Amino acid sequence: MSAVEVLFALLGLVAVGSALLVVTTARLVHAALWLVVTLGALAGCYLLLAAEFVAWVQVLIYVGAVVVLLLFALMLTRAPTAAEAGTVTANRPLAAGLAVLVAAALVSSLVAGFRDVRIDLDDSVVGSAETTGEALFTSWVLPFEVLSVLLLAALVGAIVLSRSTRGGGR
Amino acid sequence: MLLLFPLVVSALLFSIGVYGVLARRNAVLVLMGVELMLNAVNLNLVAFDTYLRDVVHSGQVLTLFVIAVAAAELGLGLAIVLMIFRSHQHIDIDRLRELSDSDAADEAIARDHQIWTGVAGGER
Amino acid sequence: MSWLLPALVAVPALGALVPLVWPRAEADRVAPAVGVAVSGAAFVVSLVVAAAAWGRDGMRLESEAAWIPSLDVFWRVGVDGVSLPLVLLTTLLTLLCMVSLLRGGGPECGGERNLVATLLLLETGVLGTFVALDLVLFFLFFEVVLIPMWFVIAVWGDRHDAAGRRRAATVFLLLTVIGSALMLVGFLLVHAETGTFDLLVLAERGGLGMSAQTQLFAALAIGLGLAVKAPMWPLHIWLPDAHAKAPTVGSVLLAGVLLKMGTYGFVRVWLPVVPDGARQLAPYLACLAAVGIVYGSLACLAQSDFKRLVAYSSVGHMGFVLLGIASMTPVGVNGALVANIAHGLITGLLFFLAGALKDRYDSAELTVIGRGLYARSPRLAVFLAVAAFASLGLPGLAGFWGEMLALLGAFDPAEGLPRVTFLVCMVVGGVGAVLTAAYFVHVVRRICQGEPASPGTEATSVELAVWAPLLVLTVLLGVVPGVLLAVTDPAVQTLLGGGR
Amino acid sequence: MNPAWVIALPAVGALVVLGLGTRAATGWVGAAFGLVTWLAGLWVALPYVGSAESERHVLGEMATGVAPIEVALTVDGLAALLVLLATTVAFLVLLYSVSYLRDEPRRATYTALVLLFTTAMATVVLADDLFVLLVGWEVMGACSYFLIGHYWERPDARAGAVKAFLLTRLGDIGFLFGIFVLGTATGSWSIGAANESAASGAMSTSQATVAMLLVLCGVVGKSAQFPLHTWLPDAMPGPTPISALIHAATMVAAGVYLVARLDDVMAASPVARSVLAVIAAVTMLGAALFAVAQDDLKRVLAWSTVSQLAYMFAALAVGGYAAGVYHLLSHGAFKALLFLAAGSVAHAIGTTAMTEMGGLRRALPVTFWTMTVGFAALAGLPPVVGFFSKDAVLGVVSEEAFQHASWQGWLLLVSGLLTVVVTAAYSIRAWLLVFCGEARGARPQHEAPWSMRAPLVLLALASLAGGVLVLTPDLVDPLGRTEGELVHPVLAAVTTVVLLVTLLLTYAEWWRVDGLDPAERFGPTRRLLHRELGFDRAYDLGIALPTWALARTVVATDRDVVEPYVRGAGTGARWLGLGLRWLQRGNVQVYVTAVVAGGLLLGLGAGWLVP
Repeated sequence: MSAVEVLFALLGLVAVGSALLVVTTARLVHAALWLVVTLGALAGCYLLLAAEFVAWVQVLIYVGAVVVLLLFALMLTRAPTAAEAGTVTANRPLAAGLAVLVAAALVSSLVAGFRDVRIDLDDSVVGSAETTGEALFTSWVLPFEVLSVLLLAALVGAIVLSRSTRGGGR
Repeated sequence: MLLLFPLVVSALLFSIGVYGVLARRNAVLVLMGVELMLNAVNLNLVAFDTYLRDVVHSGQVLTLFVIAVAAAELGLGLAIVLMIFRSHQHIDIDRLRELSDSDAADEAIARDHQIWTGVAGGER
Repeated sequence: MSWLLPALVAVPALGALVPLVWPRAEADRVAPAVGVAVSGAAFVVSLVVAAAAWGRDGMRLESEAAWIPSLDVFWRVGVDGVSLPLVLLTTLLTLLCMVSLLRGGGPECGGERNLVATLLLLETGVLGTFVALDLVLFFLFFEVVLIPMWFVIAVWGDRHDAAGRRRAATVFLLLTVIGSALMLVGFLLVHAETGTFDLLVLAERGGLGMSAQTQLFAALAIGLGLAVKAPMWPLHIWLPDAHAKAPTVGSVLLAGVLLKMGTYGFVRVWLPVVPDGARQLAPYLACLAAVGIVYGSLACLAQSDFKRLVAYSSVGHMGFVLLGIASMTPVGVNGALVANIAHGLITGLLFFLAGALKDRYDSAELTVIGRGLYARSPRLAVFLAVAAFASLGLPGLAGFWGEMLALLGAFDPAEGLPRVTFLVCMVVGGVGAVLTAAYFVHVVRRICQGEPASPGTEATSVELAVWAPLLVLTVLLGVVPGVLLAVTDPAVQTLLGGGR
Repeated sequence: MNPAWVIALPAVGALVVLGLGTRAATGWVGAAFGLVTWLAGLWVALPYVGSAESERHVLGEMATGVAPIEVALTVDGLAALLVLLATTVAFLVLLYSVSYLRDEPRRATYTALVLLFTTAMATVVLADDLFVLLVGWEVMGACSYFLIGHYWERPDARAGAVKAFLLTRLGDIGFLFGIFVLGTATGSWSIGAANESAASGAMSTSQATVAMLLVLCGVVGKSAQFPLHTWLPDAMPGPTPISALIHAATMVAAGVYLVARLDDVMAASPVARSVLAVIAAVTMLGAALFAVAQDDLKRVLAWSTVSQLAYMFAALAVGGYAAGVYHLLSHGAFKALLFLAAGSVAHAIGTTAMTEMGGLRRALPVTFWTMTVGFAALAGLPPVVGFFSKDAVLGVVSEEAFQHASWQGWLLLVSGLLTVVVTAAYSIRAWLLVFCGEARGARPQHEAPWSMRAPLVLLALASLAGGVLVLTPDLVDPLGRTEGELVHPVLAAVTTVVLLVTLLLTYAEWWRVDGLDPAERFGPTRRLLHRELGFDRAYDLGIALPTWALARTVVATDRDVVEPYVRGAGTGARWLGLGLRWLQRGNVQVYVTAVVAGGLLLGLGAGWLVP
């Protein structure tokens, strides 16, 4: 087992463990914070997989913007910061069962399919800002532009939805 | 590195996300579950991109797209959550039952009908 | 390629649009006249069809066009001796129904515009069913009839019983739709093994290319679907309510025409397409038919509502038709076809008379109508008595020949059928005929004879104009049934012989 | 001339009369059509009376899918005689009805129905084909039904009409099946073919037996023989001329005609003949006994008709074709006479109850004398026609008994002789109660007008002179179907003596009870006979009531057994809907859970199925 593998395994463990805490913790704000850990660990994984640019984007957008957004939402909905009873619904046993089943199905099929497949990291092209940017603005430029429209639409939608209806009327 | 490493991590993250979506009561936490699932997908994309040595980096680019879309989705989702909070004073998923096929819902529909048309509801 | 049959189907279909696009304010007033004009035109077209096809052997006036070729569905129509009399009956009865709506004969709740359009749509469906030579086309027209009939019963039905008429209409619709769904399954089974929906090709093959198992299942499914419509005991339960709650025109068309679609289907599809399956099921059909004859007659004896009584009498009469079909002999099938026509004329007339009584006394209850119609409304009473005697199968009137031939068919059924079973069915049918006589003379005794209860109103000229053609045809068909048999017999011989 | 005219003319007449409505001329127009029909009947029939020739007229053919029905008419000796009888009586009845129904508002339908009946009877008589015969046969029944119910305000008329129609129709279903058997056995529906096939032995005995037993059902119903005998007396509320025409002279005799027509088939089946013999023996004596106890003149005559018809069947049952036909003709004449005379009495005093009559001899001389002839014929007094025809019947029966020593012969002979006694008794009883002694009820105002008297006189003359026919047996039996003479002197002498003794005894009893009813002598038995041994009640309890109960059961079955399935289907669907609705509680998480589970299942399934 190489050093990269060891490192990856550790990061994976951190990601999975904190993800578990995200969905199980009784304190809502802690869930958001554990999410930061998960996402950060994933960014590390991206680095190990030679996706440098994606890793930084992950840190910037996910760990930075998204989690902040979530925290804002929690605050705006007056979520208690203390531990709280009943953060899970009655659906929990079913959910747990299904999650385990999904995991079992996925892992078993992945193991069956990719048992001895290796990624050759040694001479791989590092996904730096340059290479990724080149790909993005040559091969993927059209979807990129379409995405910008999507973002605009989402922006407008979010503003419309969160505007107080009391003042504006229907 | 074994390809299985990222794949298994991704699968586990996805399953945890499923659990979060299906079991959490608070709508914001449900959205966190969704984020976990999206990230699981991203890890997959990046892993395969590297494994396949894609010249145009489709995996990584798509990961970027997904991150952007996830941000947009989260923005809209949280806006909706806020709206619900404003109207219901809570965001407990299992207490939002407007979609149910119940007599109360029927009556609510009939009331709306009356508001819209001025005709007594239930004329069917 | 002839345009006559497409025209025949198209005339009422397009005519149904006329009252709908007429200026709204005038539409209800002119609708019956429009109805008479359109159905009259359809009648004339059917007469032209008859002139072109009467007494000629084989399928006439065929036309064919690709419709959904990828599904093997074609527009194929044609008439022969089996369908031609039914086409004429349909156009005639619809015309008479329209005439009966003239001069204030319309529904009391209004809506003549929609009623006329609905009835014309109904006529389209029925005519289409009788001329279709493609299983899917047949099924399509078969279904087209249902929805208008639901509206006729549910909207213009018994105005004293809104819930009851809706219920009757819905039960009618549901039972027939379930039956039709089964029938469609049967058609698809046939198609799955033969690869065609063409009735003529299928009839020519006479079941070749289908395994015995498939034939049995197909025959069962198709037979059940048709039996609901016919109706066969014990699937008749929709019929008394539907007839009793329907308006006069609805009852007339329901009894006179719609029931025939079921029995026509038996002759056109069931017997020639899946003969081996039919042969296995025929004894059961015969037994159920015989039970239906006696059951219907007995139910009539205990009825106090005239419309319900006539409705139940249809169960009995259709039992004779089904018995004739079950015998699988030319004579039995001839009898079934003649009985079909006779029942259409006679029961149509009886329902018109019941409607007239209901108009006058606001109820079809025998006790409400009271005694002594001979004195109160002599013409009406005479029509009633003659129609009753025709319906009970008096030789010399139309009702006799069909039932006699059906019994004769059961006396000597086709080879391979259990003779004893059929003999028992024949005897049971004979007992049913006596019971039929019993309830009709009972009715005549209850309402026609006796001390007149109250002054009555005589038949109006419109009513007489509607009833008289039916009565005249009943007598004519009773005296010279050979006219009809000469048309049906060659067609039946070819159908049962297999091939064109 | 085509015999179809005899059928067509009265039918046209019926339409014309209906068109005329209640005008004064209606009756006369009806009578005119009766006359025309009679002339046509003469023209058609006379050449064939007593002739062995026959002529067949084919009018058309009707496909059936098996052997086609040939619509054909045949005139031969038997048909010719019956055409003459039917058209003659019909004409006389129409003539008689002109006055009888002068003030009757319903004479248009009445006259039309009589004419229609004539059509039907002519169809029966002339039919060459069994189905054509059946058409006429049942149309006669329908006319009979409508005419019995002519006075439809009267409950007894309504009930009688229904009873007559249903009992005859019950028999007719058997007849229809009999036709099926005959037709299938011979491959043709023609009567001639059936007879030929039976005579040549092509038809097996069992086929002939089954066919004739079924045909006998119809015959028994139509001719009111045991056990379907109860309808005829109840048919008497109809107008009296109708009783004369339909319920005495023609329609009820059609059963006899049919058996005579199918004589060859009958001969091929000893079983059928034995059954007929038993029926005849039971009916002739029973009906005669019932006649003794009746208080109503028409009812007496009705039972006597039943009894006399049984005589004809007795003759046919032992192969006495000529005697049977002879008695049919003779009975047609004198029974029409008796009924028309009874109608004349009723016309004069307004009732047919014998308790209201008495001493009518002087007031109604023509009626008295003609009816006396009729009663004499009925009782079988020489030299009236009834004597000869009855003698012919008893003669052929006694030949069977003595020469062939068959039990059928003996049964019929004993029964026949007893019936002679009873017949004489009820004849003279009725005669005495109506015409002799003191007047007990309303006094007659007037004798009937000429149009009523003329038929009486003509029929009386025919009854008096009809005995002459005995001298020409070829007239009734041109083909020589039966051997032996029509006259049997020894037997005639014996019966005449028996007859006279009975008459004297009855007269003495009447004298003894001082002009009251001599039937009182029977005591309690009389009441039993008056109720006709309770057959009506038994049929009510045994058939009618169970049928009604069954009818109610059927309706209840529909309501409580068949319909619940339909409702149950509806309720079931509703419950299913409620169950599914319970799942749709609006909890999004549950929905998503289901979606995930479904997706998982699909994925696993796909992985499983597509390796």
